[in-house]
Amino acid sequence: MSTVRARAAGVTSHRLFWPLVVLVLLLVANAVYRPSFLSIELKNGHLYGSLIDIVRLSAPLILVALGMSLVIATGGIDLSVGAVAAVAGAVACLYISEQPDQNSLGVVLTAVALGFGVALLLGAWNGILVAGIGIQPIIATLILMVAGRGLAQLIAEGQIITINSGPYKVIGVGHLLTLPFAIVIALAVTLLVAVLTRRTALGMIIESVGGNAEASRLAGIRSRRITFLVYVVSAACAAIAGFMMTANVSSADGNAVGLWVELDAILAVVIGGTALAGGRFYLGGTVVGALLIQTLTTSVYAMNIDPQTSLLFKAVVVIVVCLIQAPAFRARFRRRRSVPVTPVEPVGTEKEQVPA
Amino acid sequence: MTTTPLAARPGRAWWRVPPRHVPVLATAALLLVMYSIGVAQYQAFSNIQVVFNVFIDNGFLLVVAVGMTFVILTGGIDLSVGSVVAMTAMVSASLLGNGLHPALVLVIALLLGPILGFAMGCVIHFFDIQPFIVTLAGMFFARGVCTWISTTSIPITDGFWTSAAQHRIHLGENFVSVGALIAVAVVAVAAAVLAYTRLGRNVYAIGGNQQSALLMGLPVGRTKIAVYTISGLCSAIGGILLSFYTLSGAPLIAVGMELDVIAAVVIGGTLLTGGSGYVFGTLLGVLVLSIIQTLITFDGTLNSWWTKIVIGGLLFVFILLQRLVGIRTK
Amino acid sequence: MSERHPVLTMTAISKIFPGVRALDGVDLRLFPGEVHALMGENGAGKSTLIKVLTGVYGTDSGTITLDGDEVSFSGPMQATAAGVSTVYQEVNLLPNLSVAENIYIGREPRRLGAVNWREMRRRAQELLARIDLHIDVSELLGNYSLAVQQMVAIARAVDIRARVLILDEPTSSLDADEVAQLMRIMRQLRDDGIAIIFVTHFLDQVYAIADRITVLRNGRLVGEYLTSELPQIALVEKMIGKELDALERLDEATSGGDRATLEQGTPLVAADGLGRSGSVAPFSLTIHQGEVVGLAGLLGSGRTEVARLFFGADRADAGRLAVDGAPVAIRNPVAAIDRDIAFCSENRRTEGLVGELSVRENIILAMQAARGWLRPVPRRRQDELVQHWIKALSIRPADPEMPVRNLSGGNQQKVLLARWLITEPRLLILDEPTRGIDIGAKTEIQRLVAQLSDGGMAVLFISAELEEVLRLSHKVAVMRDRQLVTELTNDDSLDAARVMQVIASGSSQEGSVPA
Amino acid sequence: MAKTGITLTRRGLGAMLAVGLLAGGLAGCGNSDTGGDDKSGGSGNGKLVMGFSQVGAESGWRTANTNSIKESATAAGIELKFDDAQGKQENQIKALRNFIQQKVDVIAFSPVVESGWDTVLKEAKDAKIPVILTDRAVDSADKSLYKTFIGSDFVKEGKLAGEWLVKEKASAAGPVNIVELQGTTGAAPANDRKKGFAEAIAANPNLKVVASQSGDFTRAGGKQVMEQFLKANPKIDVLFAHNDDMGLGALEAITAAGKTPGKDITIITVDAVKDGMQALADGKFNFIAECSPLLGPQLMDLAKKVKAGEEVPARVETEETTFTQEQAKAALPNRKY
Repeated sequence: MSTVRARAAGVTSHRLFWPLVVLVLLLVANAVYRPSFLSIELKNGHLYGSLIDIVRLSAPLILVALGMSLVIATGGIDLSVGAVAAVAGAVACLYISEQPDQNSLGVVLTAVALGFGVALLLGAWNGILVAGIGIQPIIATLILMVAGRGLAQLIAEGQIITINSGPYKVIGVGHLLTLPFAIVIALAVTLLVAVLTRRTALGMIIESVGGNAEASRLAGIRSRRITFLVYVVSAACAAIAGFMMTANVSSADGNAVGLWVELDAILAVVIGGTALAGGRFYLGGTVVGALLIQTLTTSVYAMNIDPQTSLLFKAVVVIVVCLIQAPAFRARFRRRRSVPVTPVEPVGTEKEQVPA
Repeated sequence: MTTTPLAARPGRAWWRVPPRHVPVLATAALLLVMYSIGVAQYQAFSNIQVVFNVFIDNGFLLVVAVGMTFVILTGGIDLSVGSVVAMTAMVSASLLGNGLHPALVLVIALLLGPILGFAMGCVIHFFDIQPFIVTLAGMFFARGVCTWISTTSIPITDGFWTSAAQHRIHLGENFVSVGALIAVAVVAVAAAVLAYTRLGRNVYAIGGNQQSALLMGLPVGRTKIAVYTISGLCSAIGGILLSFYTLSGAPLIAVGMELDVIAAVVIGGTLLTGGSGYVFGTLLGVLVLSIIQTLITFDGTLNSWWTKIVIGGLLFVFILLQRLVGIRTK
Repeated sequence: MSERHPVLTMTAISKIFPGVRALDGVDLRLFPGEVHALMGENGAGKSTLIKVLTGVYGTDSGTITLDGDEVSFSGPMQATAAGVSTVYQEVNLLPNLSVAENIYIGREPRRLGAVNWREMRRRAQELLARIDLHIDVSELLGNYSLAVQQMVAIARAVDIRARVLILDEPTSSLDADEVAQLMRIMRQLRDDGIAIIFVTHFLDQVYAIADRITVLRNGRLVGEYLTSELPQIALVEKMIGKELDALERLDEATSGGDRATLEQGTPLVAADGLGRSGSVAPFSLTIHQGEVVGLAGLLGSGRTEVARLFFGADRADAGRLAVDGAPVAIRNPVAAIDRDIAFCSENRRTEGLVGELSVRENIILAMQAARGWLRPVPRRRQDELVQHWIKALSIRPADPEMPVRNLSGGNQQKVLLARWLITEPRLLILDEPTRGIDIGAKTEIQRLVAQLSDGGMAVLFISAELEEVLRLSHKVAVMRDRQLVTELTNDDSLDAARVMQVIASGSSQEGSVPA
Repeated sequence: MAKTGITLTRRGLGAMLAVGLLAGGLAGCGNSDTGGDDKSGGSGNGKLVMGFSQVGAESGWRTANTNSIKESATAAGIELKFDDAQGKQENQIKALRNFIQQKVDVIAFSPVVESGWDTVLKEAKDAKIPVILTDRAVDSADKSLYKTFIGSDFVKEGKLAGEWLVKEKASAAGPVNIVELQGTTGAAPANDRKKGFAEAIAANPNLKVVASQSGDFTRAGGKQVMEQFLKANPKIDVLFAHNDDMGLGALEAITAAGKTPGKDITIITVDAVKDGMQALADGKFNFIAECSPLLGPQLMDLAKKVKAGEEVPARVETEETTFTQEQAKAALPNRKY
């Protein structure tokens, strides 16, 4: 009996418990509004349904948020991810659009490699500003957030680059074994990042740098190198997200691709339990956070909430999630659990007192 | 019994600038350089009205940045400012449109921002949630209120508002607007509050070390809530100034303004970690941003995307120089 | 004396934290005009008792009376207002504000509602002059040494018209001179009728100043004694709970070191004119395998700076460094670690441990860093190492997955030591490894140092406690005003008084004085 | 020719950056402005100087608009001072003030929003600088603040789209379910097109908008919203998108859902950019109400007339039309943007 309660308490105090509850509640609300919301069917050999849409649409956000998790774990922040996604997408689409055979796999791979390369350069730029010159991350990445948008537009000369490339389109809307390819990519990158950080010592070292940079340096960690690295990884993730977003609509729009995605990503990371101050990071939490945010957006469309009030609706849900996730908030509404007290060993000597 | 290490004071000569003033002075110097470049390149730039215009055009930004300075000095951040500015302008416009007395509208509009700020401060303090997230939610909320009121921009035709907007206070051949004067007044009041009131000193104390401040018996919670309320108030004043400036309330106005404001505060030498910085620095930061923009407009040949790239580039050069100057003097 | 009434009594105080009874029926009496030492090992409940007293924690049972009235403070603020002020070990002031503000913030002199800066500076100057501190009060506090900051903290506490002043390990960051000055201030305050609770690990200081001692152990009261009636050895027994002559035994353990054999061969590390402008003047120092070199000097004399140059934590801008006779450039910690040099910083919290990470992760951090992130230490090997060192150093609680910030200071120090010991360094630099930790842990660490050097490890040992330096070192290098003034061989003729004399005068008759 | 503008600028700003980098180089500025003369404001060289403040570069349409203005300015021998407001009214007002400072001959701008221009327009009037509005109107009560307006009528575009639909579905027996993809919530074209469309379809009670959401004027937004529309509404007959881009995004969602755009669902959009025209010609769209960005030549004509003191009409509408699938096929080869 008490173990059951203790286990239940263990579950509710898990950092993902409340985000998951809200996620489920949102899905239930959708299902009540329209029962078919939860149904998944096989159409033309592809899984089809709102749930699949949510996961597919959250794929770019998951990617960006993964990189953001690592950056935030080092105590930094990367505001430039949206712009980087736009640049990477624009570079790839521009290259494809200039080739005679847009459907050639080689062309697409070259395009992706080009976009990826440019993104890595941009990530390195951020890394140098933060780790090399020591500019505060929020300002350092703000520079690229502004200039990167301009860069994306410069590449496309202010136009939307429309492409007609089958292989490229696959990144956004293709399918693999009935699953949307975007989901597969997001899953693969998540696994890759997880393996990269948790199967090696990278994760611990990142957490160490974020937890205490000076102590890490004195322990022999090349803190700057790690800081530099996370910004590059973040840009790489953003680039993949950028390919996905542009492939989704077969066009690159320097203005619209990844607009405000940085705020969503930061929100996803925080909902996932990673503190903005740096230190411990939780990739699983980040993924749940991203899914929650996309579910929120999709719910607005699926339940046809008036666009005029949809922002309020989102704000309220975000506030609720953040509140119930805060330990201090829950503490006020939770009965105090009784704690078993371990008796201390008795002290042999008697109490002595001397006269004053 | 006095020993040398105890009595020794950190060396200081009259000509040496205290290190804490270096960022602000560096900003001021760089600002001068930029202004000189403008004057050298464009004839009309030397006109004094250009300087006044900077204040006229950035009054609301300045006021909001002052509020943000309070928040950042405590080590927090307030992302909701842009939305609160828009919300205030929207509420004013819509209430005026409904024929409410302007004085009453002014009171209501000036209350909304502080109330939201107070609420966010309470959540940050009592529930110990990161300011970034709380104010991000506040940003969504206030923007939501804007579109909820109306999706279209609402013109203001009220007599008081239009006269406040269009009245020109002449200084010789040139003029400033009412809004610019209010903004300058807010800067002065804020500087005085920070330097000469307990609240102001407590703001610095919390930014220095919140734990210590608590142990020293300072009202940490109250001060934290106060700075978000102040930021809300400044955003509300900024919203009123913006509604003077545009004589309307538009749901999408001031989108992304929070980033401009944060940039201005940081360029002005205030540390994002808190505890160090001045309102005067923030004033300089706002001036820097607006001079960059003025330079670009005067140039008048920049493409849309080049505008962004050049803004980013100038921002970079500026921060880099500031950083280099800072390192050298250390 | 018996007709005096205590200004403060705490009766049958109990405090329970989840899983542990931190205080169990503890009593404390405090009389005006006395210095009352609160003694006990780490985890005995001293800090908890003080936090209960000042209202940081609520009590689970028991009463507190101040001047005969029962009180219950809701926090330090209220306690201060009622005349109970605390000065903490880690100076809890605001480095970003001026000295004057640090004293008066929260109750600044005002005129017409505005802070009167001139008046505030004047008062601060006066107040500090009373305790013989003559500094520029408009300068930022952070620009002064820890000792000065501590004095300022006391000045602030005193000026709040405290009747009860709690000094929580105020001397752990101070050197001998500064301690003496602090003691003078304490006596002055005591004579003014202030009751002082003095928490410290330094027995000498207790016997120098305390009138009365209360001993806690494992959250319980052992007893209250008059200092004059309690011999030191008895006090230690009461704190530790068993007969202990560890200190004596340790002396035997180290006496076997043979200097002549140690000095043979190439020195392990040799600094030749190594220096860094603005930090420490060029110095020369050699350390041989199996040798313990003590670094003595006042706080701020450049001890830590020397250590940091050896480790590459700061970059030297003058001189040469040779390891095993071969010149090397140690520009950063990574280079030092490559050459088997390890460094335990004096600031465990800011430069040592990563509080959020677990004990295990903190222990393997340096080893992992040396291997690079691509080659993680296998989990089984980690567990083995960590288990071994938790046991060897008796780190408590013995839970490798507990966040290290939840450990007490002494145990954190051991974790930091373990981090470096698993890398099997040839030179171990220890900067104040025993500061702020209890006697038991201190002895353990001292014994460990002796063992390590017997096993062939070279140790550079920095401590403000001369006794400790003398007990462990083969030779003592003395620092003064950021210069290494002399090296003294630690033979039978060397004692604390002699080292003190060198520190004070800056010269010695027999030692060579490097330029 | 727009390219020269860019290079010139890059050189100018490059000089600025270089001077900035010298940090102490206050003295250095004096000789760095070799190209300064022709950039200074005023019309000393007799050339007409026009200050133009653009909304931003938020869409291909807008970029086409900008290019049209730049090219025709060069062609007409007018010196153009171009400023991008990046979608912010604040920026635009600042730009106008700076134009006034520089004493340009004519100010033209596309207002970000309709309201809130009186103050700065008065200043322009006091400085005796004529103002021409392009693309969007302002709601100033005092019509003397600006000389003329040239541009499209968003309400009319919505109306044209609606009227075509009413005609097309005149014979429909049952209810016709319409879904609407709105532009960015709060943006003027979104508000007006929605309004015009609603007015027009009121003529037939069978026509019913069953869902209306914002797709932010982007392809991704249009696609994402359409996906949910398709799942939430079993029977969608008509899609009205406030611009081509959202319609193009929705196309993909419709195809993915196994429906044929243009047949199963009638698609109406606004703008007529090249990609949209292509879709129309391919039979994927059914109707586009044009919103022409090419108002540069007309604008330059007006500017010259205004400067010369000639009378100009208070409102000049750009030449624009509507396209059906057949018309699109014919027009597509000559499409410039």
